[in-house]
Amino acid sequence: MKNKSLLHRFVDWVNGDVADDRPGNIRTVGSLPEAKPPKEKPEHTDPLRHLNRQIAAYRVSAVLVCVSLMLALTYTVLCLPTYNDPSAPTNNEVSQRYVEQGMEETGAVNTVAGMILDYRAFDTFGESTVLFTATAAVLFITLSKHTKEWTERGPFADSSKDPILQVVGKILLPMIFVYGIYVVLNGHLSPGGGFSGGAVLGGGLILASSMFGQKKMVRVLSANVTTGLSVACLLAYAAMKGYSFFTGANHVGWEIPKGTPGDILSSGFILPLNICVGIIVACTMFSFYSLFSQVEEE
Amino acid sequence: MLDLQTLIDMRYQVVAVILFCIGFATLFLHPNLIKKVIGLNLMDSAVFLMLAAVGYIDGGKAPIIVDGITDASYYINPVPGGLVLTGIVVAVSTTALFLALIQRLYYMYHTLNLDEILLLAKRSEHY
Amino acid sequence: MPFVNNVPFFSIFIAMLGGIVMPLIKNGRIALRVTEAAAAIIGVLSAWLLCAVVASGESFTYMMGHFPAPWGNELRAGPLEAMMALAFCMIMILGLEGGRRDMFDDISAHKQNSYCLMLNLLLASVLALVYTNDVFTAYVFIEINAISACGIVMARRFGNSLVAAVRYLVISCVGSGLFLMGIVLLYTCTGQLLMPGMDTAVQALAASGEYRVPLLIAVALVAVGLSIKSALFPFYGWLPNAYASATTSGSAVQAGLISKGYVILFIKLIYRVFTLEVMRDLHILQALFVMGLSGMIIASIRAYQEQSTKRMLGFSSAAQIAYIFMGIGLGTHEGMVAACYQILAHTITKPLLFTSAGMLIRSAHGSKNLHDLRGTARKNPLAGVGFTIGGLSLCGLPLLAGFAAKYYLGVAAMGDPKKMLFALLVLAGSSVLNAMYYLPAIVGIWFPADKGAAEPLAEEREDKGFILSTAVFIGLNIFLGVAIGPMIKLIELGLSLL
Amino acid sequence: MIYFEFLLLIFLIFCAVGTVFTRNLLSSIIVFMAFSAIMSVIWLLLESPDLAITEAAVGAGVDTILFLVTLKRIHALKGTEKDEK
Repeated sequence: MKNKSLLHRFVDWVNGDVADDRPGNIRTVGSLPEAKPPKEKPEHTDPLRHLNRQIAAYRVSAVLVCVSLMLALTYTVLCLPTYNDPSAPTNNEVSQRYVEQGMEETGAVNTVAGMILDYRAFDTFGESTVLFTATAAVLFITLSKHTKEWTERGPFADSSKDPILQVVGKILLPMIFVYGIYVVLNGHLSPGGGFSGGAVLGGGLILASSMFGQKKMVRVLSANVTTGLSVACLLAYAAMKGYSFFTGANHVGWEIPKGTPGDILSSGFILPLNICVGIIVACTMFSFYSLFSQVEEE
Repeated sequence: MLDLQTLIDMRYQVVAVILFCIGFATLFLHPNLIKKVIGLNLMDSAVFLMLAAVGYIDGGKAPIIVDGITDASYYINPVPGGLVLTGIVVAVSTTALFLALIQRLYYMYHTLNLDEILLLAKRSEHY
Repeated sequence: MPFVNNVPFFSIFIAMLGGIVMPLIKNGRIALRVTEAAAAIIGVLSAWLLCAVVASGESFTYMMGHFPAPWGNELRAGPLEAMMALAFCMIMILGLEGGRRDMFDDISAHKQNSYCLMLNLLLASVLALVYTNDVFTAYVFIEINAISACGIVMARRFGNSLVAAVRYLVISCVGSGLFLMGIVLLYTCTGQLLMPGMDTAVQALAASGEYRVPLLIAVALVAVGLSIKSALFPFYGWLPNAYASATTSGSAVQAGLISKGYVILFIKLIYRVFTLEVMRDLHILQALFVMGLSGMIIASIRAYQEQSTKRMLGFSSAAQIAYIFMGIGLGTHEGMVAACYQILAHTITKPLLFTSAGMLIRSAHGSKNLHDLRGTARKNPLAGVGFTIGGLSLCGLPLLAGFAAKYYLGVAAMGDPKKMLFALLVLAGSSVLNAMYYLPAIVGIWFPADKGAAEPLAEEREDKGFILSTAVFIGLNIFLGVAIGPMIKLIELGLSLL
Repeated sequence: MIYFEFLLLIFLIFCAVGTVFTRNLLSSIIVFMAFSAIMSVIWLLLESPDLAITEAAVGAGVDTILFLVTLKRIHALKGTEKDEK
């Protein structure tokens, strides 16, 4: 082999003809499998042992990381501005303006609603998109050709025979829906808003689904309907917020009338936005549930 | 500085840190996937608790303007509340995705133990 | 305000709307066309924005709504942001075109629109990370990014891709949890969420020494969270499987977009909030430097030992990301410029490698193993050329993008006498390792194992999208390798205007 | 009032530890639900009624249901359900 030219030796190396017994040094492009029969067996078991070792190392390092993180964070927390301190850095001009001028600038009595749907509305748009993305991803995992049959025949298909569920459900269901709708519609006046109310409504839909069974529920709210509703509401959200971002940034004017703070029809876009968000959240929660109970067995 | 009074004053933050570390360790260390999801939720709740405790001022009211009083010192800080609201929704989406993945994985490997799943996946790669 | 300033807002919104309407489009081919059209529109807009900001020589902030900095959300754009947005859109289109055939084969028909939805939202989230001026917005979009990336990883729904997806999800939840904790601590000590207000507060805290420990921990948590997300050395375990189990276009888009978005956010945070001095003072840059150096070597060694083509490329990506963090860790302005150049170089090189490898794997009848790829370049010469150019670029052949990036990293390392020796040694060692796994692979794909048999040439009909994308990728690679001077000037301008 | 706060916080930690260390997944999830319920009372104490509503509906409601459905799907496959009957 010594008298070969450099190029030839390189070609040999690529072809795996060079004798190289060091473990782990298997250049796969070159190493023709039949050239090294004795290596076949350890090659199959090695990765597993390697993985086991990797898992053990991961354990040990993770314990160390957790302990040090805990110590560091506890120490950090004790150095932070004290709890309940009115002069802490967070109580600055930002929160002051939200509280003091929030009502006239956004028209919302509930400052938190004014903040998340007007001052920092882009975050909230992102958040609704997170929900939408998660639904799409869950749909992605669970969707298959058998989904429809499964809804018809699966363990959640028929209405429950449980008398407790039926009786309690019949009492609770109207109350839950009324409460959820109230929370959504009064988001700018009282605690709550699209997210809270939507979650309540979603919980109500789930209860209804377990009472009446999925076969009936799907006739009203199939996956297509929930997706369509979410898409429509997100588009409406995007249109409204896009309008207000565009006009705000370009200083065009064309403001939306704010109405009298405290009235149900006030505070510009916040009421429709809350309704949109509420529908998105309710649809998402319900479709999580119905998709989860649809995953078919293979 | 590590006296009882500080610990009492900072009770929310200290509890939040403890919860954060419990959640973090569970997410990192527990081989069971369902426990990992619970750990994730604990971790997120801890961060939210910490955030909300930052905005609280003793005697402050919930930031809903009543009777036209618009004095900032009368209410608590509204910013953390809004952020936590966003965070909760993000956490529930991640949880749902995680659980859907777990169901799929269970149908494939018939176990919830991530280490076993990794071993099985590795094996199927090699044979 | 000139109308061009609306471009960042339009870019993010077009990408998001593209994602939102996807469920309404049932046909995968139309969905793909819409995705590409959205990316193309954003690309054109970004190019326009780039010209405008370079001409005006200043960056600008864009109010998202009616309220200015400390109260409302804001976007901010300058030359660097516009350039990155342009690069990302190009990678998106080219990666999708290059991997189109694999996409239609790998993903079942009724899921192709969901796959495109994930791609659109991924692009939107990366754009938002690039443009945002608000750390909490960054957190929300990091989550969108994680979920949609997870969707892309599991698109093929084999056992292994689900395992890869769940691992990716666990790791990215850890990363975003730490990042969130970091910004909560930062908010606690500064009371600000927007970068402009936060930076003055951080400077004041650093100068007065008040809350030093919380500041240190907060910056460290943000740094660790973002480096977990972008797969820096000790945290790169998820990356090879995630890249390997996605379909070709998914791997290409992931390699080009995901980790780069986080790195750019990190660079923005360093420049706009923490500043290099504070970071150096808190010893975080040094830690990043060490992690970068170890990653350059160890990830390369893992790539060298790897048998599967796509996993090898994944480990190689981890090594290239370590290069970027090494550049950041130098802690000098030159280091940052070099890191940005490395981002651009890797962003255009790795998708080329992935799409070419995807084509070669097709020629090898779907075998992922490296030694089954022998001679496949003869069957599909263009893919072979693409793989060769990409591999040589990462090995550091002059006139290609990878060489320019490495050269600038070396030059930047010279600026710091203490770190120079380590940086140069590791750079050389890592380049040798790169050559050790790319060169045999390149030689292997051109020479069949049984030397005599001439394989019949391409049996498939020509894939115009692949030809186009490979040609553009190669052109870009050579452009970045040749037009070093102007690009460096552009990056310097961008960094100074961050 | 501060004693009530302490009670809740200690309970919170107990629930967190319990939910992690319980071997039975079903009980673990029920304990997690209790955790969320306590959390929503704490939100009320911190004067954040918005969060209290959301946490009660999402944490104690929808999250728990999702966990339980997942468990049901998994147990259904194992056949433990039949054993119980």
